[in-house]
Amino acid sequence: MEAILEVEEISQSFGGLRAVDKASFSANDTEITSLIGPNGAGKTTIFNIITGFLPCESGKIVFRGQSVRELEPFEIARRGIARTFQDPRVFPDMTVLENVIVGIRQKGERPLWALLRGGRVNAEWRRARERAEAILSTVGLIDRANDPARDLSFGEQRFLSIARSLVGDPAIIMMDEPTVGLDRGTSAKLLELMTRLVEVEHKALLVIEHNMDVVMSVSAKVVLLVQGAVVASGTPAEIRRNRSMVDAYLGRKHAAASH
Amino acid sequence: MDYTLHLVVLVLIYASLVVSLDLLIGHTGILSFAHAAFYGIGAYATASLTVYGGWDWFSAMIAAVVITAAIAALVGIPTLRLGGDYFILAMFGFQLIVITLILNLEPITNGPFGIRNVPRPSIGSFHVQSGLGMVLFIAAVTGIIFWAHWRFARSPMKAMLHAIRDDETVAMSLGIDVVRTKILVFAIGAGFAALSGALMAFYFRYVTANSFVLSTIILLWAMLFVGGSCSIAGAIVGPAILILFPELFRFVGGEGLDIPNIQEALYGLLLILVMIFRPQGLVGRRAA
Amino acid sequence: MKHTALTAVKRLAISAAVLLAGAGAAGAQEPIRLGLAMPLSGQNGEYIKRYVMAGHELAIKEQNEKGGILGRPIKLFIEDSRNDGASAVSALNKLINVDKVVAVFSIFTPVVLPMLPIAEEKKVIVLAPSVEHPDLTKSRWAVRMTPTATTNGLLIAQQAHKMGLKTAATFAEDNEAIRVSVKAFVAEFEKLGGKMVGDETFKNQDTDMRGQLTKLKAARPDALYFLAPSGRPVALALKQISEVGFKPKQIFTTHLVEDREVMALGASMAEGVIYTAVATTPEFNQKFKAAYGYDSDVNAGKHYDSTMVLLQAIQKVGSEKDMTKVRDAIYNFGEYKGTIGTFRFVGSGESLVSPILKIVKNGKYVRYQP
Amino acid sequence: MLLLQLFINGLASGAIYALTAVGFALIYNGTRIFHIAHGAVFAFGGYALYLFALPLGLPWIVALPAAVIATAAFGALMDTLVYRPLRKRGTGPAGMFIASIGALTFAQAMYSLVFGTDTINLHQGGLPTFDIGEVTLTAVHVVAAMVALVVFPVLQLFLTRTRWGRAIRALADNPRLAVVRGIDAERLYVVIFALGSALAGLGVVIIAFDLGVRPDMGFTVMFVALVAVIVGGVGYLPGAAAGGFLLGITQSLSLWQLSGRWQDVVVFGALLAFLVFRPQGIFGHMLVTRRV
Repeated sequence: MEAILEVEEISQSFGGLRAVDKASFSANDTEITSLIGPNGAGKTTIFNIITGFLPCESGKIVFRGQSVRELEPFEIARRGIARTFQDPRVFPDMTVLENVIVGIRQKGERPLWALLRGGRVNAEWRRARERAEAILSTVGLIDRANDPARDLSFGEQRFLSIARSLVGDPAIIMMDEPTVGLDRGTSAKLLELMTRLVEVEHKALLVIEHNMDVVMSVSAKVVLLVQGAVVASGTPAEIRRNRSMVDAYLGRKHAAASH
Repeated sequence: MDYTLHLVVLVLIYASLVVSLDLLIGHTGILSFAHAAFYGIGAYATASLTVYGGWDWFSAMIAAVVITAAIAALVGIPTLRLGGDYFILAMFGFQLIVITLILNLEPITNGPFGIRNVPRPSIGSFHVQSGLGMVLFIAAVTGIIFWAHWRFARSPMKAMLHAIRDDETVAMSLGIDVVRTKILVFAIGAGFAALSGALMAFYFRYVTANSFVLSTIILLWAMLFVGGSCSIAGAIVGPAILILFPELFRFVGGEGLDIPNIQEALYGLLLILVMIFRPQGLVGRRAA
Repeated sequence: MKHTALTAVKRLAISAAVLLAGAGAAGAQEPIRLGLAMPLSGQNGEYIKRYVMAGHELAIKEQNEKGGILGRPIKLFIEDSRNDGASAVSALNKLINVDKVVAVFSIFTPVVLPMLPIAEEKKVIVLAPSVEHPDLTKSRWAVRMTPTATTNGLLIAQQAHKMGLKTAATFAEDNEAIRVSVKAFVAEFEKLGGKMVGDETFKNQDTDMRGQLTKLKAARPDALYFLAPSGRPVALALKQISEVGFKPKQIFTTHLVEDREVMALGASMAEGVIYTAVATTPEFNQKFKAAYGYDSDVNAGKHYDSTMVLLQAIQKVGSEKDMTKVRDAIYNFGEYKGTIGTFRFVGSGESLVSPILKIVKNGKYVRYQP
Repeated sequence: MLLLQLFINGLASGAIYALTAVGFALIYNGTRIFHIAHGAVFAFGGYALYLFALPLGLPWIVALPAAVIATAAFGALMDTLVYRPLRKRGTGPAGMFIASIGALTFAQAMYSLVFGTDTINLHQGGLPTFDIGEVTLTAVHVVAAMVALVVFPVLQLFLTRTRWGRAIRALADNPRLAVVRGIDAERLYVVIFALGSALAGLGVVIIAFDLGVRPDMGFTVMFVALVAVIVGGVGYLPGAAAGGFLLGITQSLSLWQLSGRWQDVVVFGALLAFLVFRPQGIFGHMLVTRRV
């Protein structure tokens, strides 16, 4: 079980305050790794640093043995690091199918190519379409394929955003609070999908999650962040042993959330 | 007759401009306030190369397109990274700079005098004079621009551009090279604008800076959204309405009335009402 | 405002007279159809209606009251060209195709030049008396009747020299006619041994010229020659010259110092300014004032004259069916004693009249005598 | 010496830019509408002042504030008649912009129809001037500077201390958020437009003495304001004011060595360079994280 993504001592500060403080952790192939911690612990910031949306002030980010630290976000995505956002952020005007196809890079996107050989007709397009449909059936949206994305329910949009992230055939998918705002039934479905992605599609998942039950049930590894620093990491079991510490932080968060 | 043909030509030239503006604004979300500038650069390059450089109309036209696209790319590389508001400002500034340069680079532009006697194009032995020939010529070139736009809108390029327009961040996370694509589209749009500029030069045979000022770009925006963005039909309806509407008033009598200002007032009213009752434009589908 | 309202009424009365001419007594005949395409809207609209258009309409009204020409009434068709080539061409095409006019009066370079190719094809005479663009009369269908920008520049330069002014600066709006004047002035002034110490420009619609004026003030020229295309910038410049405390020995400008905008802001500021103008005959001014209730200006005169020249040419030819003949009649008109001096046509549409110098004395515009 | 005078001139015209810019910024930040018609509101103030002062013959002390109030009312009216219906139909910024152009065109044509296109002067001849050393200043500019000195602190107080003020700032930071927080956005918009227009009113009653009143007087001023706002950093009012001054000063100083005909190139060339190398505006704290 070798590490596919290694993060070493990355730091990031906005103005004065340190959002990420020498955070180090790694995510293994075909496993679910969870980032947990109170709000403002820098989880999303770390996502943004890894995917290149925020500059990495110091430290290393190694993906499949290569540094991706200096790359542009789109290059990182092409290397095989996919991500979703807290909001589904689907493209409302496009159909569900188009939303997925957008994620497939094609020659037909190049102006000259588009001009000289109308994209839709050529085989490439057909292949892209088939791939997209396959993915939609994996996430169970195939029968909504031709509806405009704006008509989907919030939960369906979340699934669509995940489908969209899959098309590049990434090695790792980073999900930012995938179950937030979903009812029990839907989040159950989502967990099912996540496990399928790992076991059937052999993906690695890096997940930001607040729901402890989810974390403990599906994760192979849990990383606890506090104020941008990693204070504990290990298997759910090991983290449970650190119960006191977890409660110390997450307990406070739960208390805060309950008001 | 000629009057009608002239109006047809005007509508065609503006339609060709609006359709390239639509590629930038409607499809890619590049809010360009510099389209009039590129239109002007194209017109001046054509006029200058034919009149002073002695080039034939075709080479001049192609050169104008290439030059303009290149300038657009150079301007786009630094500015297209800017956030929306700042990009608008940058384009606004570029527009004013171009006008000033046109007025002062006398050797190339003849300054405020403008360039006269731009040759009419000729195909083989056939010389395109005003009247029907000119209309057909302009219709043909405009057709090419529309065809290209239509092709783009039928290729996977469309989805990619819309992704950039709707959410650049997500687009990047899907592996789309947002900045490069925007620069490319910006250059293409400018190139088309230059083509329209060449048409304008061939038709009027006279280019002068005051055809490419701020009010021109405002008119183009109005045409785009009155017709409806992301819509081929809209790119014709918009210019048609906004050009023919004032012309109607040439036939309104009414002595003692200040017709020009009344027309201006109604024109303004028209814009407001269209936006209130047809926010997606008269034939468009996508709300402005 | 009351003023504008009143004069507007008078103007309309005349416009109406001109437009109804077709139906008038002589109206049994098919009228002779003339067109006018000028920017009637926008910043210069008021000025054009008040003087330029008024000049044409006055001429036509008079002629019609004399029974028109060739026993036929004259009808003037008016179109707004706005200030851009595209609408100017629309206006021209409409006048030619729909109203069937045989000649068109116009003004302003960006409006007139795009008209020429069409005029040439359709054999329609374009009379643009006050357009200064050197290329205008390269067209065989254009007519100009004016002191050109060059002659104005020369005259001022010589005057400055006569007054023993050693250094000079120019302050001008960036437009083509004005550049011609400035170039002519500079060349002549330096030829006469003068020294240029400043050259500043302002843009159309600039309202704050204090920066440029401050700079010129620092250059301490004996003479300041400033030129603008309309009354408002002239008024603003004079105002701001006095505000920044810029006191050159002598200020020179153009006839636009007579514009109402300057009056409205206070002629006192223009006191002592010497400017180029043309000698408008008192008779014409009386006629004009009687008709409109305010004094004429050089453009009113020019455009009145251009109308008369055209009509007399048609008279000579005896018909407006073949405009080529009419055009040649104008081109070979020889001398024409106009309201603003004597024009000379020698085989082209170019006819020059020599400018004179006037000065603002005690708020009055009077002929300048050394 | 010349340099100093130019600098002072820049400051003076900058003060007027700043006044109009802040008015525009209030509206733009709060509503994200490219309120081009602000220019028409501006001109309206000029005509209001003219009407109150000359035909109605009110004393200046009454006419001036009355004109400012009238301008504020007109601005609010424009929001109600033009922008509110658009908001109701969920029109986007582009649609708002086009409608705004429409409103500007309409209003300017109306002014021309009612008052004619001639300049209406409120003051005959040159303005009184003050000499400080070798530097000369016109009364209008001194007044503008003083007004700016008074207005901006007051405005800042209003925005930080009062409930409405805070609401406006909340809206500027994040329009959606403010609505969620249960602030009555519609009423807030009216207040914003009134306030922003009042500032335009302040600007115009000063300018009207210098340049007189014309239908198109708002157009150029309006674009200056627009530029100033963006230079200063959208969403940050003091930035807009600073932007106004900066613009005035650059414009004026650009004349130091070069002829006026290069002014735009200098000013906007500097601006472009500035944007490229410092894309977050002068005070721009905002832009950085916008990407995500």
